[in-house]
Amino acid sequence: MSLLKTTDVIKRFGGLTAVNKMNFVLEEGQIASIIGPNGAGKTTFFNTLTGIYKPEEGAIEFNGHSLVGLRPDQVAERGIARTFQNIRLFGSMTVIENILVGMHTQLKQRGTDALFRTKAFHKEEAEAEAKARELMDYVGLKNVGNELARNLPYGGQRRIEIARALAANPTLILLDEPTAGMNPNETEEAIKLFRRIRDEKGITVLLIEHDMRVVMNISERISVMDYGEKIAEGTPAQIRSNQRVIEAYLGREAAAAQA
Amino acid sequence: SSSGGGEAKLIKIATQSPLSGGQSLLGVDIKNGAQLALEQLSGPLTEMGFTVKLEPYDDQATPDVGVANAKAIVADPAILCGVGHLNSGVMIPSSEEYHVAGLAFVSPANTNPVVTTRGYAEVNRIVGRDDVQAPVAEAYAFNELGARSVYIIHDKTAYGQGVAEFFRGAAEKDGMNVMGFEGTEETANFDAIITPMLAANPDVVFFSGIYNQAGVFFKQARDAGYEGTFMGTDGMDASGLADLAGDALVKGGGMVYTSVAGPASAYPKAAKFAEDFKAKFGADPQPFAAQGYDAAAVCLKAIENAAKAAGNQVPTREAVRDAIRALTLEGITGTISFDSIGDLPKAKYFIIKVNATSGAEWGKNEIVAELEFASPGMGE
Amino acid sequence: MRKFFSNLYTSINKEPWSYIVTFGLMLIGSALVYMVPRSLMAFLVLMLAPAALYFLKMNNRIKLFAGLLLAVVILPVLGVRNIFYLEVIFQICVFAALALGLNIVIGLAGLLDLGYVAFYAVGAYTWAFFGSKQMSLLYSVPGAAPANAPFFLENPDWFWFFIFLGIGLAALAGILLGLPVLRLRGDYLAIVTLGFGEVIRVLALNLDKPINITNGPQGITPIQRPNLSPDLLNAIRLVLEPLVGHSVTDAQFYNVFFYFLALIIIIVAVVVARRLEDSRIGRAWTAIREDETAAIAMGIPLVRMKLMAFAAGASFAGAMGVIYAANRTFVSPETFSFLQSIGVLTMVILGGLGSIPGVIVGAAVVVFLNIQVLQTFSLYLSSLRQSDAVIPIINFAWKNLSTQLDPAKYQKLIFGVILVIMMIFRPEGLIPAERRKRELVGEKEE
Amino acid sequence: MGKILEVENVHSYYGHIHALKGISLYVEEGEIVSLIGANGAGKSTTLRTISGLLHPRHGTIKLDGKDITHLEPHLVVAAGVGHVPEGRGIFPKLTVRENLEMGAFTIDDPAKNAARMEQVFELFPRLRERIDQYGGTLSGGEQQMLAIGRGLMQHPRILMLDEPSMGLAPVLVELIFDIIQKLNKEGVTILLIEQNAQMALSIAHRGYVLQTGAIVLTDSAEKLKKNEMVKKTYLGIE
Amino acid sequence: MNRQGSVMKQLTSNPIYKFVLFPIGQILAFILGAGITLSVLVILLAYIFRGSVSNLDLVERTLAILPKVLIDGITIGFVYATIALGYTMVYGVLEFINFSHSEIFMVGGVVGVELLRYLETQGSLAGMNQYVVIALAILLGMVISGSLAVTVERVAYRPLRGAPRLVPLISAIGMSFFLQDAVRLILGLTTGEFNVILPKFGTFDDFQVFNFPGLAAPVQIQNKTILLVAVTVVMLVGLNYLVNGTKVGKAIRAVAQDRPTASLMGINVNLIISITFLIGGSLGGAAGVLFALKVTRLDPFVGFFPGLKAFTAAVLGGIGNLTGALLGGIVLGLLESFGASYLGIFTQGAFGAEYKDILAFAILIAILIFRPSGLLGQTVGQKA
Ligand SMILES: Nc1ncnc2c1ncn2[C@@H]1O[C@H](COP(=O)(O)OP(=O)(O)OP(=O)(O)O)[C@@H](O)[C@H]1O
Ligand SMILES: Nc1ncnc2c1ncn2[C@@H]1O[C@H](COP(=O)(O)OP(=O)(O)OP(=O)(O)O)[C@@H](O)[C@H]1O
Ligand SMILES: [Mg+2]
Ligand SMILES: [Mg+2]
Repeated sequence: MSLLKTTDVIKRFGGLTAVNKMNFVLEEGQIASIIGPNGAGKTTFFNTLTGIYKPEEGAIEFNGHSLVGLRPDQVAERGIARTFQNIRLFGSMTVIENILVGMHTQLKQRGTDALFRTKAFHKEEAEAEAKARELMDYVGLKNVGNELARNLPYGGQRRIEIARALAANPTLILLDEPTAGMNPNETEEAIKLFRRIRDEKGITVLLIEHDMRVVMNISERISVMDYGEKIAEGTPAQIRSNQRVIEAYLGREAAAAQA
Repeated sequence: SSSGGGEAKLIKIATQSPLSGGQSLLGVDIKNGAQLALEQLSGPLTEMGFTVKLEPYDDQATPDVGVANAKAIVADPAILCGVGHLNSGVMIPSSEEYHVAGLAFVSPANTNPVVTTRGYAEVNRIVGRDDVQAPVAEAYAFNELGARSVYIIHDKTAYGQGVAEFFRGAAEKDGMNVMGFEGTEETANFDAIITPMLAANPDVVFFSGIYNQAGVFFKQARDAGYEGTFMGTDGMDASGLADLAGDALVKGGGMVYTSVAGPASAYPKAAKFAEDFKAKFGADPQPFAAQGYDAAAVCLKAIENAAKAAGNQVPTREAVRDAIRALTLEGITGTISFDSIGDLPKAKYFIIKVNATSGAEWGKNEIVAELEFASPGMGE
Repeated sequence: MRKFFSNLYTSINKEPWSYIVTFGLMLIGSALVYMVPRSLMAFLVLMLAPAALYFLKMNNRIKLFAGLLLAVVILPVLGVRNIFYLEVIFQICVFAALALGLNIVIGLAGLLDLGYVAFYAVGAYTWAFFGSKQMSLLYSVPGAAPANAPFFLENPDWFWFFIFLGIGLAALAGILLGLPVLRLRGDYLAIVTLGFGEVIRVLALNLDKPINITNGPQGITPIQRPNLSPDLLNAIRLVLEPLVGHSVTDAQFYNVFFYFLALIIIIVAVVVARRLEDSRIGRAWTAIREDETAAIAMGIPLVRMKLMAFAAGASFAGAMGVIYAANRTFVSPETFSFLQSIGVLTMVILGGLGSIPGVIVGAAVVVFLNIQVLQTFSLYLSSLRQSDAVIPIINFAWKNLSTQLDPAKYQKLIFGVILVIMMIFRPEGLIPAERRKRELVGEKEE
Repeated sequence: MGKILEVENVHSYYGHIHALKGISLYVEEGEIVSLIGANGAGKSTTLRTISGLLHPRHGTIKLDGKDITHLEPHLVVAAGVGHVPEGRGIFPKLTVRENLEMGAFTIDDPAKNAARMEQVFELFPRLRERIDQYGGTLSGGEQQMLAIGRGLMQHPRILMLDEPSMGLAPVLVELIFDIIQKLNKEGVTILLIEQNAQMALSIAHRGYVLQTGAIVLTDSAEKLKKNEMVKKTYLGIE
Repeated sequence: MNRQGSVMKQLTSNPIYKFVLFPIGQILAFILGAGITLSVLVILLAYIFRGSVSNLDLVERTLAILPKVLIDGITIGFVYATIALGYTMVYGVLEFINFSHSEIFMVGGVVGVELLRYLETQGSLAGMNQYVVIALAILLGMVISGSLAVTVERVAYRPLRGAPRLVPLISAIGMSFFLQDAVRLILGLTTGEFNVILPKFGTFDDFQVFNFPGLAAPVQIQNKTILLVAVTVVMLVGLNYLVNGTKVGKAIRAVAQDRPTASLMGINVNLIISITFLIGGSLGGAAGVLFALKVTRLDPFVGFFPGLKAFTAAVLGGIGNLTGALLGGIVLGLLESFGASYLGIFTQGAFGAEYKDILAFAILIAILIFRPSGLLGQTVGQKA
């Protein structure tokens, strides 16, 4: 059974069909990418998966259960974590607090525990903080735990977002242009990080990217969208040589550079 | 608990009323009335070597502030007597403090029965009670005007609603048809109340509240075509009413109101008061300004009596408190004395017909009936 | 200027100065108030003591001891000597509790609530109804109550139970209000809560018919107070009366009693607010405030968390409402006007949105301004007017000041100006929340 | 050819954060100058300081020799400086057309504006397809196109671009760099920030390297491309 | 399909249609819609309760006052609407509740009435054309209130740009207290009291009588109501044009959405904000004079409740949307009027006019539940 499977998903905005009959399958443990021209519907597809938008038609199955009609928090609870194209951190919370918020679904404490500061509460908080620090290390953030998230530079904020998503202990992580605004060196490190997330934590990774160095480098499978539809799918090598993809998306030079 | 002494020979009288905010119109003039009294009547005390001062407190028409002020007042040993409040809602909790401290207060405006029915020795008032004033007005409407249907409107204050309820009770007893009973906090646009009222077309519209609300209502109701008689309570006793309502007061069935204080013609002193007041403060006195004056007069006289009894020493609060109850005084609003719970034993009620169409003509109003009623005491 | 103060602060914020200053203030303040009980300055000096206690570095045990000494011994003694101070402090406590509750709703969860006193009203009217004679007056016209009606509850000690009932009912009201409207954002929520506040007030004003539940504008009185054990009181008298210097009546004891009660509520409120803030729930609230979409994508159930904030905030107000009704033995709709809600909001923001010590200080400042500083100031001016004093240089006799310029009438004006000035010069509040402070220090951390 | 823009010893702060620690740079008329640097180096802050969104605490900024250090942004714009900001700054509740019109706010020449808009649509046909859609609902890349298009509508003499290729599909990245060169040929001076330093330096005349708020290196683009440190840190070439 | 589309497009881009006909059409549609809905509702209720209550003429009584109730509702609705326009203007740009707008409105009214009183003492009031007089009063109110609003912005709000959202709110509340008492002070010093009473002049109090076939009694509308409606509609049309059809309007909208970027477009943000306050304030001033004409008495505290209602109306209509503000006002006015007039009749006096606010707020909540951003507000969701 595949981890995620969508059948004929349609999402419209007024007259515009942003996602059109998307059939998409993701196997557990894969690293896969979605690429496509600007405005192809990639982000909208993510939003439909995570419950921010309700699809007009179609089915979404995750782990064998339907996600259609669930609220975003319920989707998150079922094990899908995400980052956003335009970074959305809790700017005036510290880095650690951001990650702790990511752990929301993982913590067992209830209001009464918090009020009476039970042993279990203290234990859980201590563990959570330790885990948060671990995650900071994991994504390569050092000594910024008490810094306000908004005061970090762009690259650092991207890392917090990933750490926050990981904190939810997800089965699947959705990354929307995670390396945008990073320089080549930072991108290099990010690629390594995505690999480790899959290899060490066993989390399935699905990402949207425009940086072909990332996409071609780590994807086991690439799906290409254009005008809401999936126009191609395959391994990096297949996609690189797909004429339609070259024309609509890669451009001659880029294709040449990658070849 | 507290005794006189403190600073040598200094005596203070406190006032508490709203000096800021929307109700300050009346509150300020209570204070001004008291101030005028102090200036005109503190002579005997000054001659005895006392310095008399007024301490005006602003209760902001809110119970919290009133109570806090009350505690500040009782904590000042120089204060021997007080004048206030405007709102029964502030008076009732504040007077708990006066009661504990044995500090006498004379209310110039609170007509809510509860103010005195608690039986506190410290609480007095020089105005009538809702449960008397209203039946007087009703009797006049039923017997003299021959009204058989009435529409009652009040201002949703303890005062206005209290009078209105008693009016309704009396009207129902007489078999009058009470066609409507509405409370409203509106001060500007009365359309929504006037429309059903017009449809019912009652013989009399009884408005219990304060003139600056009622005046606007009367004008709008007349403009809309109401032809019957307007009636009101002592809250209407202000020249401003005629400024606001203009000829709406004399058109159709005209307008009458009840009052505990007659107009100038009933009390020569009142005319002089109005003159002095205007000279000093630059404006006509509002309702309850004269009562403020009289309340302060009661305080001064009682302090004087108590001080004499104490051999020209600053008297105790308890002595002043008891002196008030023993007192009889010719005030500008009538003869003042108190029964065992602090009410006027017999209050005079006037029915006054309005002939004025502007504030300047307010003196043209005439007394059409003069009645005296005993206080109903502690309860039914 | 600013530099001078920060230098001063650093130089006294170390041993032994911190101890000397704090205890010095306590000692001098107490002595001053004891000797001149009506002096505003004396009281202000005394009030600096808790501030010093809070700000200066000292051994925590000693801090606790000093705090207890101040709250349990000094203030009650001085308060009984001058009952007004106890009232000031009681009101500060009442409003601080309200401000703490509102702070949860606005400061933590970011939901602008303009009708907060509605919950206070729920608490107050709950006890007012059951703790009075209102039950037997259900069918009588307001104002015409028979004086001999019995109290509904024979034993006023039910009061203790009603504190909890008040908490419960207020929280329930919070949830009922929240359910339909929490989908709304920002100012839409503000206007609906404002409406709700008005609805509760209008109900209090009008539910005297068809059945007389609230007694309308007349308000409900008398309301019972819990019993105080006479033996206990006599025992305390033995110690207290010599300290105070005069005999202490039962009524004065009640003042002390309510002061302690309010103090306890404040302490509970602070602890609850602190603990909630420092937990999964508090973090979820902050996250919602910062970015709802991101928060919900992290698995935070928006509606449930917001309802929780409403309920938690409301419950403090409910408890305080019950205590308030018993303290005043009277409630009427005037106490629950829209302006009160605005007042509490002002305290929260003036003190520092989201900051627990901040909102307490905010409450203290506003109460102080309202019932002491401005009052005293205008009394002073009005006594000038009654005296023969003359302004020296321009040779202007106070007596001739137009009565229209009577300062007593312009407290609100002054208050308004103070609000504007405070916001301009200290927009982050008197004691900004840690979060905001950190933001300002920024790079210095770690 | 003279110095159109001169920045001298500029210090900028965000509250207490000292973001620019004495930046000095200049741009000559007709040049393409590129700023490169790691995340948080202060590149965007430099542009914000030039356009007046942020006022420096010390230092001066001159345009054509005239001091513009303390001018408000709208006056800097009026003097001919265009700024396509980081994060795009799209007006979310204005349509695509209105957003573009905002770019030409200070230019009262309807015919010329219409012609410019037509040019923008030719460059980015996608924008024409979305012409009546609200800016806030565009996809990330579409917003980026819109931001650049709006910059073009401004007719600036000097155009400052903050990471214009971010979030764009590879075809469009090529296009953007073409556009920049074409504009430059038409006489527009360009100050460019790019993470894609390789491409930036290949079209630029000169470049500056920023590190934690200070300029650590400046040279012609050619030489910078060959500089070991630049190669290692910013071009990803070991 | 396509041709039709382009015809529509042509029509909608015609300024007369866009700024005059369309909004007026919307207002008419809403007045009719809300009026008819409510009327049908009360008539139905009257029939249902006819038998169950003692007075048998319930249906007749309901019908007898219905036209008047409708007119009352629309009148007060337009009063709210005029104030709401000013709120919405300022909210649209700064996204904050300008609490002191109530006072700016009050000042406009007071100034207008003082002018009339001055003319009266000069003896020239009676001799002048009533429309010239009222136009003068409105103009003066607009000038004073507009400049006051600009000053208030300068002093109390501008220093707070960039502070958290609630800070200017508190500053506005402070300003509101200040203005109330400042006006009281000035009035007190000059006239000795603070009631401001409109002198009687012209024929504004008279009624226009309309006879409709089928109605028992003629419908009467006061002249001042007609004036109020006319001026408000003119204000709306002008404003709509200004905001949506001019360059200044576009700048206002840009500043509202993103101040730094707006400044990068060459827009003088401070100037635009001042202009917005000027417009909002002068609308408030005009509203104040019209309000004074309607109710005949003002005092320094009179702005508070209408201000609150107007803000509610603005929210109901979809805050930031001008036509919405007007519609919100009308809907609120109608609800209040129906509530106040019929609650008492239907419940036999058990619940009366005093519950009108509760009814209005209940319906406000209901509307917001179904349209969380108001009647005409659109949700332009930021993308995730
Ligand atoms: N709320 C909305 N209303 C109307 N149209 C929308 C809305 N959201 C997205 N769209 C349109 O749907 C299309 C798909 O947008 P989406 O954000 O999914 O693109 P994308 O593939 O993520 O593009 P990019 O690579 O530029 O981020 C775009 O053309 C966009 O304009
Ligand atoms: N609004 C702000 N408040 C506080 N600090 C800020 C703010 N904006 C930027 N900073 C800080 O200023 C420094 C410079 O930031 P700037 O945005 O100029 O960097 P940059 O070189 O453009 O980086 P990037 O490549 O991430 O865009 C960084 O340390 C950043 O954290
Ligand atoms: Mg996208
Ligand atoms: Mg940058």
